[in-house]
Amino acid sequence: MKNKLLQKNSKLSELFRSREASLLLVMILLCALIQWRSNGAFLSNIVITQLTQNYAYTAVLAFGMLLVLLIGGIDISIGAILALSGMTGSLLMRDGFLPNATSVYAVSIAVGLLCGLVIGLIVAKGKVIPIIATLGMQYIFRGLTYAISDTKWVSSDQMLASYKNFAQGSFLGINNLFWIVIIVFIAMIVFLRWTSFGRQIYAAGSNPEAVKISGINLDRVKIIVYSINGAIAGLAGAMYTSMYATAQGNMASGAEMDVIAACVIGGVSLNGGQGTPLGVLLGAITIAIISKSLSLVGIDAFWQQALKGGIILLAVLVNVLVQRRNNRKALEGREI
Amino acid sequence: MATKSGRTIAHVKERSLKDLLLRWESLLVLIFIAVNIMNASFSPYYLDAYNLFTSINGFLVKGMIALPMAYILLLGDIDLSVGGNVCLSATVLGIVYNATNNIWLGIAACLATGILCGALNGLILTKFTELAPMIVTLATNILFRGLSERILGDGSTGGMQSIDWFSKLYYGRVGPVPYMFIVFCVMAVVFGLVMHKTVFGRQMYAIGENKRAAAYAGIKVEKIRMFVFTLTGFICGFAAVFYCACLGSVKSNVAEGFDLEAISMCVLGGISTAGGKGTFLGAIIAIFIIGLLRYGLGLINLSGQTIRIVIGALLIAVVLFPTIRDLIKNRKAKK
Amino acid sequence: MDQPILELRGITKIFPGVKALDQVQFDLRPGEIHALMGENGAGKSTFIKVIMGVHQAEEGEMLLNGKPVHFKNTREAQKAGIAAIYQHVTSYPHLTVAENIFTGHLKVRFGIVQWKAMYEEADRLLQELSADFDSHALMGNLSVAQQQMVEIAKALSLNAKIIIMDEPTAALTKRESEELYRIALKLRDEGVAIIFISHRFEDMYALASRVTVFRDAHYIGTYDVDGITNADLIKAMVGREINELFPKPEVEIGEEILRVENLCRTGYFKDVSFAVNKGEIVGLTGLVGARRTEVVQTIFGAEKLTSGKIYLEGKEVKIKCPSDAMKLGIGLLPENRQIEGLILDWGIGQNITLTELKKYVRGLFINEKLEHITSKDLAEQVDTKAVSIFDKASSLSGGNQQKVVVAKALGSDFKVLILDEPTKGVDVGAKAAIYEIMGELAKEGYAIIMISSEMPEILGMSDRIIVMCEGRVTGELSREEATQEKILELAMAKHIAAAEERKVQTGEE
Amino acid sequence: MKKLIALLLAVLMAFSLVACADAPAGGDGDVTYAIVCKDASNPYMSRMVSGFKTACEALGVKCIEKSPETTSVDDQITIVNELVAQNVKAIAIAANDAAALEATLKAARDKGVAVVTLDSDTKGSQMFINQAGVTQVAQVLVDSVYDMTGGEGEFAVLSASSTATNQNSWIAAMKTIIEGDAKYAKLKWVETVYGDDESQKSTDETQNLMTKYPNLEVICCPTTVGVLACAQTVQNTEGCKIKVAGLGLPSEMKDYVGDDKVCPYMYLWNPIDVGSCAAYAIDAILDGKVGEVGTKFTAENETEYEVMAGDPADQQIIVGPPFAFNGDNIADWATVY
Repeated sequence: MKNKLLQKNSKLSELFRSREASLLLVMILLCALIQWRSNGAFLSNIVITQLTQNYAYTAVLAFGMLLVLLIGGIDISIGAILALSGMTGSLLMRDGFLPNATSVYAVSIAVGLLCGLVIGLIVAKGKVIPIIATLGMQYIFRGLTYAISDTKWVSSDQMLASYKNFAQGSFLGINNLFWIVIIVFIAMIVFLRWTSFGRQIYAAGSNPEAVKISGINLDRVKIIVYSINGAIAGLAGAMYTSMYATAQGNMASGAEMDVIAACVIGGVSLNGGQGTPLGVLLGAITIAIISKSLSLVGIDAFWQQALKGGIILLAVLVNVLVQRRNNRKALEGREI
Repeated sequence: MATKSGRTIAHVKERSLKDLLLRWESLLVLIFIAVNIMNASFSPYYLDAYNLFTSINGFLVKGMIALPMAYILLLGDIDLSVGGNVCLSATVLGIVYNATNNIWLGIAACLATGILCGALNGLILTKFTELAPMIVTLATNILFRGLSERILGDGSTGGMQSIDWFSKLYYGRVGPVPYMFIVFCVMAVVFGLVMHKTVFGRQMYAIGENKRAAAYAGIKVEKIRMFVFTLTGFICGFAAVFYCACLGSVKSNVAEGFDLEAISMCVLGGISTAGGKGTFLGAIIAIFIIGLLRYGLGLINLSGQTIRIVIGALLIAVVLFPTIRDLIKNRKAKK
Repeated sequence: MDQPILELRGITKIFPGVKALDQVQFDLRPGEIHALMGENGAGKSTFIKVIMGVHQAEEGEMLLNGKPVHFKNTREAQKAGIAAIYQHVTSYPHLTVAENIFTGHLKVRFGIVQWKAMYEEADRLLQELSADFDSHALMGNLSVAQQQMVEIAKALSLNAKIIIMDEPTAALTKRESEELYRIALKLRDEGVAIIFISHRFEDMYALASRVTVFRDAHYIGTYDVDGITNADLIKAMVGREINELFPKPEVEIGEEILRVENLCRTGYFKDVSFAVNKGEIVGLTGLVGARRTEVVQTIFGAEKLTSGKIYLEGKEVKIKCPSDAMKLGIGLLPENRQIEGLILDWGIGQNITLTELKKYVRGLFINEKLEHITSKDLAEQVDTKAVSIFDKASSLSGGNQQKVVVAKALGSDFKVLILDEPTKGVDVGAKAAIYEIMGELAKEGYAIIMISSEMPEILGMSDRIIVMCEGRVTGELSREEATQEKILELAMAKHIAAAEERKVQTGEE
Repeated sequence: MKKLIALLLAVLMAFSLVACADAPAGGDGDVTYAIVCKDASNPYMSRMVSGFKTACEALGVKCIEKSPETTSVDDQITIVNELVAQNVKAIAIAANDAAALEATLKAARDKGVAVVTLDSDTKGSQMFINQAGVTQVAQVLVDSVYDMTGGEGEFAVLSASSTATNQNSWIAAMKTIIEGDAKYAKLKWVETVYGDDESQKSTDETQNLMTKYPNLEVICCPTTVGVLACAQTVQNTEGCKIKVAGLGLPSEMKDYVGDDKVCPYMYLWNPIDVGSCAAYAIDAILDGKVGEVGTKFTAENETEYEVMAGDPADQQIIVGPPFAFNGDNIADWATVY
């Protein structure tokens, strides 16, 4: 009985102690600092619009990565999948096979899905450790991107106007690309919280051994998760090419590292089972703010990279220290 | 002591040819031979010793880094910061040399930088054991490279090649054999012996398999991890010296992608990123498979992107090998 | 006689290189509790997994209500009304209790998970089981006993007609076990048939009407519990007779070796003091949550000490990590063998030599020949049931794994040996062997601390008994004065005090 | 097991056969010239290669094209070594570093391989096929900034990465020109930023320049990749009056160049000519037609080039002044390169 009361009371304080809350706090402090250093230029309508538009694809990728990390996997090939799917869509558009923007998006998503499926099969059926499987596939996907494009670009004038305009357009004052982020975000919440498959993903990451004997088909979960992640990377590929109105073989190389950093900052555990879409959204926004604002606040161009690395490191360390403090508090509160 | 059942336990391993053939290393040897046959038959230039050694020299800097990377992976850790470390160490070598005009000071500073960078990784990871090495070294990689960019700005540093002996570190040869190849071989033997024949090596295996059990067996897990990360840093600095001898000029984008390359070599060699598995011989063969395959495919002028696809496919095919092998074993067992 | 609700005939299951089950049979009548017994490695767990569809049998048939069935996976078995509670609790620590109960069969309407309905249903089930926690709690925060209760609630939520419990009492204290008996009997009275797997005879006597015995993957027989003697049953299980269960030799107790004073670890325990002498076996006992394991882990240096002093042979020592402790001569045989004691993927030889590798170094390198011979000797010394020292530790049964852990400790020069639940999950035959070894070690002059939850073991083996309750030492009993009742009273000291306090309070109101 | 091994070998063999089928046989007595680019995915470079290839065909020699994946100098060293091993007669290389290739190129020359550089020069090269003199490029860039600002105002430079040799030397030359002439005293160079030739980073940097400097009038991008991202960003920002100057490929920039567009005019030289000229220069070197400074050779379309002293290459030739693209001619040139 005592136990129950304790839990009810601590709901609110738990909310404050959650990783999301501490991250939000860090974000607000960061914004305030930047706002001050940039003489008030940062929190303007324009900069926020730019931020949401320019980092929309990173955020979308982070949601896909969330799923993969939840089941205890990792995917370092998403940058390559993005490039391959974005390039395929753009090439087909250039050659006139695709009549409208929707079909380009559809093709990119389909290609991404296929890439993800291959990875899922290798990981689930081939029993290959995810980081190795995606390391190998990354070479293949990136190589294919160059091969199908013959190392050429698809340039702005070869793209459909409707495709390019979509990325620049807005609805209800919010940029279309950010609408995609919002939609994926909500879809993720519903999917992970309210569908039984979503719960299976958490279960699979929380205790993969138990899953095997609880009637959940672990292989199926893995294959579907990697496929969804691939499809999301494909979506991001279309977002990227329509946003920048160009498709280049080397696009988004290294994006996976930013995305993983965003997830980890957002409280996703690399061991699986822990992490929420809200945390990931906040993590992605934090990374976007760091990348965007360093030059905005007038930091020397040559300092930026070092600072970015330092800030990511700091964010991760602070998170651990907060977590440790919470644990210690909890222990000290224990009656012996 | 206890009531004996008189049971005796065998202590000599039965060695069967079949087991030997089914080992990962055997597969690698086969691939290695196949790669060489293929290269030699498709390009008449492949077997020219001088050129062959030139090409080997080309991947040995990465190969050197793959040696401690094998240790890191064996421990169940990962280090994505080796590229940044080599870049920063090489930068420091150039800067110190140009400031003092003393190459020895430069080399000392370069090694010190490598050690410091590795120690930083080790310190963070052993003090904050709940952090994943992947994310920490990812951040330090950006940090190291960033520092190099800060130091060099839009310029570069160099001039070391004007010292004849320094340049020879990379370019010098005994007959057709480069000095660096000999250095690499010595390092490989030492690293291999330590990994397989010493207490330290066995302890690394134990940590990679099961950190808790290792600690309960009295192994100083965090001390060893700290040492291996620092060692990796030192080898990065050491490799950076040769790298400087090769390039003679350092910019802040050198050594990019060395991390994944070194990891690929180890993984192909059978050293799993999950820790505790694999042999050093495998890693060494894998270094040469990747390097020579690249060279052979380069000689027949395949484009870089095709080579990339071939290497990715090879990696996937080889890591699928155990699954396929078990599948066949099980089918036979059932019969 | 009733027609069996579940019947299995001629089941054979082969794993690569091993026959895990060889032509075994079993039948279960409606509304009965049927005990399944056998040594570790007899094939009980595999048998359960075959019933549940986790493994597919190579041969044999299974009849449910007289009709042949074949489950391809667990879900099909669950749909047919069979639920299993596995030996190692198979929960999801990051998820809530309710979700753990409903994993695999979440309440879903129009594709949407019905959280409210699930929490309500879960709370109802937990109330039925008189659980003291609610369904919103995180599984990871529960005790083992509470988690077990969640597993039972899960079986109930499936409306199972047949429930299989695999060693449910292994991790429970006596009181908790009794609570489990109550639930099991209640379920039986409601018409559920239960297959109950356990090592403990008391479980069998308290619950079962019939018992089936497996040995070495074979079916030995099925007996009425009332119609078979203890000795016959043991004989059936191990294939030989075991005369003396507690061969405690009389050892002259020598000078003090280890003494701890006022050990504290924030949030875990406080003011723990005791001493152990040469040749003495000190029993450390208490209920789950008494934090006995945490105390010895701290002494061993595996966890950080907040305050307190440790003396070894009269001198104060600082222990920061396990290797410090081992250098000083303190050895720990951890409770969780599979995770802390052994490297399962290694051969038993390498496991045995791991702690003292330096001994085998000649020149710069390990002399493998020497290592192999020594490890073989040590493994034989404790009579490990293995073919070769290259057998993987994971291929051994629990008891033999424990023997390997003991052999590992024998290879080092320890003065103090701490054995944490040395016979947990160990079958009867191996248990006797381990007691025998313990006795021998005491004779050789080791100071031994033995943690155990099993009353007979504590009473039978210890020279002195220290009882803990919720992080504090509540009493110390000599071998002579110790009885089951006294120990239990001390082990529950704080609970009793709390209950009295409550009484006083209500009285005042 | 045997089957498995056989299968693996067969797959490997098949792989190599396919590989072999694609590859041009490198030599067997034939004369082969090779061209090495900065990286695989740069359209400017591929135009240069096509010029080189056409010229090789006209000269009747075989041609190998090789590029590293990224602008890394390591990979270029590997590639040069591979080429030397195949006994190519000559290598034309767009160097990723001004010094790091020296030893490798020297070794190649010791083996009798003719080495020229194009696009980006490096130590160790015999001759640099200079697309346009550094000062010349810097001058037209400064002048277009001067013109677009109307003689006074703020401007910024968006470069590729801080390690891009060409860009760095042009920027340095621009500085010298502006500081050295009172005419440009009213131009205010507010900042140099690096877009790393990535779309996202270039876009960010462009946007940040707009935010930080509300009075900014011109952004000058001496990189064909950066200028594209910059122009696109400026065009997509409503009400932005900033003009974009720089070096760009007409085919990629078609949408943005014109009197009423974000980029009134921009400059570039013909990369096809640069590539072609490199092949003719090699031919002349191997024939011994050129040697001393002051000697001349003819390339495509009877164009005559005079050898000058080079730095850091031994010698250099300059292909031509930068060419201006504007609204009138952009559509025509877009089909060419």
